[in-house]
Amino acid sequence: MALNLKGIISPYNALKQAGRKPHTVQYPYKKKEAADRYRGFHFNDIQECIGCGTCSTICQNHAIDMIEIEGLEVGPGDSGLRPRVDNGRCCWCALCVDSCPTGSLSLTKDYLYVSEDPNSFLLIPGIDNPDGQNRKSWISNGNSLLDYKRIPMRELEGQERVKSFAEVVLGYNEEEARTEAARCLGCGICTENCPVHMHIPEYINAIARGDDKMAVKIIYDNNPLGETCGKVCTRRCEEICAFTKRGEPIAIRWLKRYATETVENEKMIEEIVNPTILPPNGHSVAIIGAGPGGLTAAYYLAMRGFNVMVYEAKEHAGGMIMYGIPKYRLPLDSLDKQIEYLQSIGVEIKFNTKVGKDISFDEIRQHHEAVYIGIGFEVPYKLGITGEDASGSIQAINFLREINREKHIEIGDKVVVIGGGNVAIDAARVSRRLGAEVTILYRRRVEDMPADWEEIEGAEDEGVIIHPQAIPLEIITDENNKVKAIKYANAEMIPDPKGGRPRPKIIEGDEHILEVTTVIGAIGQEADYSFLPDDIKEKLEINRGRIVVNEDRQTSIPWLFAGGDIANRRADAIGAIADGFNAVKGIEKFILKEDK
Amino acid sequence: MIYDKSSGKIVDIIKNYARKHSLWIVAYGTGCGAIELPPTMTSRYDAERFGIRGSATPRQADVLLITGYLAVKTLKRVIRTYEQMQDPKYVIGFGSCTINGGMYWDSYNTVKALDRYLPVDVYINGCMPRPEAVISGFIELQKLIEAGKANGAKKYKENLDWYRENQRKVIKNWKMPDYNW
Amino acid sequence: MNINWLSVLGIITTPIIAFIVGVTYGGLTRRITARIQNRYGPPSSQNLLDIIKLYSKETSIQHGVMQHLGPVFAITASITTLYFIPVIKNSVVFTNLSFNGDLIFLLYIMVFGSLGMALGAGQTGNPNAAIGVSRGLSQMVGYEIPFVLSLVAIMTQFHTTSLTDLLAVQKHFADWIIFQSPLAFIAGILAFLGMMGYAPFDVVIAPAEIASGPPSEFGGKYLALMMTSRSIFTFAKLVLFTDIFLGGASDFITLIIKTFLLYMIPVLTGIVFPRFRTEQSICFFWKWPLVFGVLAILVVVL
Amino acid sequence: MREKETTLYLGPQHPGVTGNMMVKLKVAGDTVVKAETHVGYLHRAFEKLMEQRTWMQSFPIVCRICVPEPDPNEENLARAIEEIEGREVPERAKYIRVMILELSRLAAYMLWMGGQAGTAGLYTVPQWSVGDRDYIIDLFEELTGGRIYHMYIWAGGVRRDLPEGFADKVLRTMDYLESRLPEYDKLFFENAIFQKRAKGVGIIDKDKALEWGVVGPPLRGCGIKHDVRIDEPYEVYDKLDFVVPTHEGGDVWSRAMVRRQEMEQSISIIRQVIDKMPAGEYYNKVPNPLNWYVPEGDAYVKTESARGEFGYYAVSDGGLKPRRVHVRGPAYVHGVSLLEKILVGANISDVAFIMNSLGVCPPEIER
Amino acid sequence: MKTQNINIEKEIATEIQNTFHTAEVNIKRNKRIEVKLRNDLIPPFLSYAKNYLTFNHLAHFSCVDWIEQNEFELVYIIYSYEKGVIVLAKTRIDREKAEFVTTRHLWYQAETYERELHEMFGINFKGNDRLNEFILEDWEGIPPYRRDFDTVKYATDNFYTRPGREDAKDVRENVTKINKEEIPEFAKEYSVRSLK
Repeated sequence: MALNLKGIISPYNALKQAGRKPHTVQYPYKKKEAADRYRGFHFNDIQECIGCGTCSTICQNHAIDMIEIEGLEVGPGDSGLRPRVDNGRCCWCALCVDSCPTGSLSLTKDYLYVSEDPNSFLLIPGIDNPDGQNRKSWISNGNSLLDYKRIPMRELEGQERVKSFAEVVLGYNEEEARTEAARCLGCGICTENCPVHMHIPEYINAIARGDDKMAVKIIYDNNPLGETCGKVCTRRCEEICAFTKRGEPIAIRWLKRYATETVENEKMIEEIVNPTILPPNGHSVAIIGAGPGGLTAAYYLAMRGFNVMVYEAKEHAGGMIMYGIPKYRLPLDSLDKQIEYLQSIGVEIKFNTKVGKDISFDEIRQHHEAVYIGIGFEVPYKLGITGEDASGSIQAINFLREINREKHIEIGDKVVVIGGGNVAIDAARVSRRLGAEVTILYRRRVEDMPADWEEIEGAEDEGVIIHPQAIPLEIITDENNKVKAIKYANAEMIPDPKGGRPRPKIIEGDEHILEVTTVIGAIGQEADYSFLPDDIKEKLEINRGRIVVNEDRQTSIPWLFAGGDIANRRADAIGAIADGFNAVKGIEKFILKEDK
Repeated sequence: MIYDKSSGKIVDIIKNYARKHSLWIVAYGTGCGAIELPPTMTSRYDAERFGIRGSATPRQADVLLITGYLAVKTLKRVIRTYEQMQDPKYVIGFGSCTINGGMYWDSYNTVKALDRYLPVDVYINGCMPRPEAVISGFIELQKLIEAGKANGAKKYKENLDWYRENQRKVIKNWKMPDYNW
Repeated sequence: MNINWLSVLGIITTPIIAFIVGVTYGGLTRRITARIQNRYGPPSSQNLLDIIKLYSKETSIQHGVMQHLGPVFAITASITTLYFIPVIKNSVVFTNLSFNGDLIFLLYIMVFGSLGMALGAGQTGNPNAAIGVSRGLSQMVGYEIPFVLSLVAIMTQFHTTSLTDLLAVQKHFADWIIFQSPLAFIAGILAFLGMMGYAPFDVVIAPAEIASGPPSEFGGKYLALMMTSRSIFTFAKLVLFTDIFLGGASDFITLIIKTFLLYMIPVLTGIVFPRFRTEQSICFFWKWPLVFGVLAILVVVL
Repeated sequence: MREKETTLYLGPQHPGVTGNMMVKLKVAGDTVVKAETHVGYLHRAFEKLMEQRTWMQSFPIVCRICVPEPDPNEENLARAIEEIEGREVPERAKYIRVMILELSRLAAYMLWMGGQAGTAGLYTVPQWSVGDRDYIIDLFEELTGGRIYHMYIWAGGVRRDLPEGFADKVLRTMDYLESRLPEYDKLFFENAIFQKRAKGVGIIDKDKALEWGVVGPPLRGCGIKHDVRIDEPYEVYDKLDFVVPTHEGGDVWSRAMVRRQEMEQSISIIRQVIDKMPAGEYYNKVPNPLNWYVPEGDAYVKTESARGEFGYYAVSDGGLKPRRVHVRGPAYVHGVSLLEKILVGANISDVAFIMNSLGVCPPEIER
Repeated sequence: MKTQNINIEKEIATEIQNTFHTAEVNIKRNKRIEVKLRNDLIPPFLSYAKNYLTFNHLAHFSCVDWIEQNEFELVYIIYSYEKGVIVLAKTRIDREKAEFVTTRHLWYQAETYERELHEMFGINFKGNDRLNEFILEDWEGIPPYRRDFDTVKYATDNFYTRPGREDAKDVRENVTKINKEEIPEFAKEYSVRSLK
């Protein structure tokens, strides 16, 4: 094959390139900046990071370790750990960044690290490279792998709700629950805020895997009233969910609700939970008050072989969750199911037995080796304004109790509820269901209301008018001593010079009168310790109306344990359950140690 | 044989200067890092500016670039290649996998820590390291050479037994001539 | 015996000058190549640094006596070749050992180095080296024939076998043999391409095929020796061709200019062409250069 | 006289082989009598590792299967998952995917050109083409954050939207590359010696090509017009206007010409894609990667890579992790059975040359 | 998926069904047909598909380890350039006595696939005389791609990993420790993050 001449001449064209300026990047004399998205070394905003460890989990190279950092201030919702990257493992795929729930982790434009020491490739992002803050390149804004939006809960329409006491929240269906559960990262940070430290990541993971029964079993491990909590828990866990920094937390409560609701009756609960009940150990414990705390204590004591007797003053178990929570939040059959299950494994409840009246405290003490008091706060605070005793001025707690007993209470068509807690909102929403127009008067701002946000929103949806910064001055009565109107003054918020929360101050002269038929007071309750014998009362350490207890919920009297509202400040069911649960450990320790 | 700069002999200074500016890489793409070598060696980053160039056979080379993970099967050849190289010789660990296994940390067929098997003078971080990083690695190596600190080969000779033990542990069938050159 | 001290000086300095020029040319080549390849390339002193480094390396390869002798043969051949080429025209110092009939001698001595290398490389036992050697020898056969033909044409034309005489012939610019015998020049320069070993005739060391060919097993000082030899030999060949075709040089500046320009021919060709396979390159040499060589002789004879 | 046979080991440490592999040659004189491919030097057990990782975690590792062109791997895994799950991909993402696939094809061809010329001894071409390829790499860096490993295409779409002004940059780069092509032609493709080297070397039998499993440019170099992009159009290839070049001959030269013409086609496709790219979403979010259960099923997907049909066979057992992902790289056939066949009778000088023309990429063979 | 024209697929499926009565033919989507066969029918089927149905391109040959059923599933993926359809021919073989026949006579490159499956799964292909070492070198023990081979364990046992990372903590465990939470045994499986 002969060579063609063109093919010999034309290559020499290349020599022309000698005149061109070389396009060489003259590194290191001239540097080329990495691209705006370059995936270089990690940077972690130490303050933003909550140590959830998702980066460490998602890393397929096992390159990220969670380690303790000296001198790190750890707030709530923070595991106290921070990621450390082994650059001898990392592949800079940035999966960790894209799955960081808080967005604290990012990659930077820096990529240069050369060393003769192979052990020097461990990097604590953010601490070893604080200047990375300004070199961030790969961030997960809006491109995250995670879903920051929770599956919305289906509810009855506001107008529909006020027509009856039907349950407002409809619950997740299976698909919604699986999807919502799948959002969970399983870090377990939330358990820190749960008083009873329920195994939240475990049961959510079980739901995500489609194993609802296992989820129920895990829930019942330290909470016998899971379904109640699934409906009405104050869910402090969700406040510190890893997702809260940038989005909506996992619907932990609704998932618990979903899992427990899949169980139809107490037989099935027993089947699923399949508790190991120890043989009777011959010890006996009394529990005063069948509230959530008392029932919890009773359940776990019974499982541990104790002979448990619960004394309940009313005709139904459940305490506040029975009488204080309206039925549109917690239907009766749901509660019955749970209580029947407790009874079925050996919890004995003596109804209509008020200690101090039907049976003396001393008698209880004689029959039992330890006593757990969980009587709750039953006595409402008085408003302390004139006209409070008039007919038509009632207390929310009593009002709710009577309504839950399905008794009829005449409240007329214009109701004012005073207070901003959950009880106040419950009273207001119940009143709406009875057909009244409802106004809530609250001393402070809406954002200061201790009630749950969802509750406040729910109330507003149902047409409850919330009037914040309004301080009631006087209840005006008519000649029959019946409530006619309420006089209140608007208030302004005065910042606290000590740095506490602002205080309301009445604006002089800004007074209004609102015509009402009923005034419902809901500014708090306290306990009634009158049933306790004097000698015990003397020995018992009581601080601001609450019994002082130690970690095991043991009072200053060793055989006496206490929990619930009378011992903690949380004023919710899960707090009481935690007290009951912990008291079991205390009681066990106390009695069995005595044994030895 | 390492010539300490502090010896002050003019010969040593010249030798180290020449060594520093003439680094021949044995052309052995042991892993995926080999893909960043063409850009490094060609017109865009032009490593030849530093006297870095490829060399076809280990006999002529100064630098063994371990471009990433080493499969056990390759390790055997790499050891052979390394031992054929003439003193002074240097090893550069290129990429994360040479440091602690990288993304193949759980693979049954790659060794994780290169310095157990070969004396590494410089590690370059990255997966994979950019050409700039590769050049930085060489600059670091040059600094070490000038300071007379790049003494991996000496370390290898002195601790040959230890290296052999590690090598034999992963290479099941050791059919290689012993290190005698 | 009457020792010509100036000649001794020449004998001592010529290889050194040759080495320095050769090495610098090598460095410059790399820079020029780099510019054509859109980059900056190494400093011109790079080849020198490479050689110094190679000399400073430990050499502990044992493959037998011939392996040691190979590079030594090569450098001996290079220097010897150089000695028989008058570097500067009419200069007492740099005329060296040129004698009557040295062209014939050169033809042989130039091959000597390659043969030495071949023996050395052959002993290393590396198949790549063996293949490289066989390729080198085959290709040598290829380009030697047109080279010889070209020389024969010139020798016939000017009735001399002495380089000095040839130089004497080319007194003026127009007397250069390139103009007097262009066909011989073409045959010669094509052979020269092959002799220099740049692409397309670099099949001997073809890295992608046989690692680096004959020197595969040579490292450190051996390679340094070979590179030194190569530098000197390059210079020798350049001077030889300058002397034969371009009228030689009467001072160093002319020498540098002429040799450099001549050197650029294989270098630039090497930049833009891939390599021939062995049989293709032999085929090439036995085609056009051969034709030109024969034509040159015919022109002279007729 | 029968020449003495010697054994020649080409690799694994050898500048001529493409990557870390070895070809054991039995040579008589200059002619190969028997060739045997030895691989495994790069075996990292990707398929085993994927079984240890979740579906999402598999993405960073599949792109390591083939370094010169990692995107078909990501594309394949993404499409396999999408097929098993029935997940829809937004239209914009499809266009972006095609763009990045073509860019990577172009980058791979640039690298191939360097390799092909390098094995032929023309070292100026790799200096140019690898340098020019770097401009494409720069684009990748800007788009995906990584130069070599992009981790960009994943199930449900792509990872990030195009950065601002990116389309213009791509077009400018394409203009530049197009302006360079004639220079490559003059230096390389029109080069008489290259043509002399390439023509009639490494011939694949046209009649046997299909049966032997030859794919991609080598197949089209036999004059057989098959390309996954037209046989089974994926993403938006059916909406784009391009031709699939073929060349008769089946030798190194025709394979080179096919690739050379495909480079032009790729540039044209990239321009069309940028022109037609719709606005909108680029990612159809998958569930939380820690809890991403892919339903039971299997899928075989294929993509036309620069070297030919790149297939993935993925099986899910309904769990978090793949049951099995089996990779079929074009080099699997080209590098072992085909190479062993067509090397017989070749000159040793041409071994690396032929290997390069087939696009043998060992990490694809052993993974 | 959009509604697709699957006429040609139906034709092929019917033809296969008519020839191989015991085959389980199933059109997965357009251009994909799944054929499940008894393992002794695979060679005749492949030969039939190649010679009569123009499926002359062996795109892939794979194996899936269904360890729970103690079976290997062999998947031949064959393609017809003419029809543009892929057939996935599947069969199951016993995992303990993993043996099958070679298809090298049909497709030359099947040899390579068989070599790999032999090495990685330990399947013996009768009739293939080149089942030698392919990817691995001096491998001892069970073939590595079998699911009962634990690569993490192998890697930890055989290879040295750099120390210095022992202070790593598990977030869940750390939180549990702070809270004094006791996770019951049965729940632990769910708390270990499934990826670690």
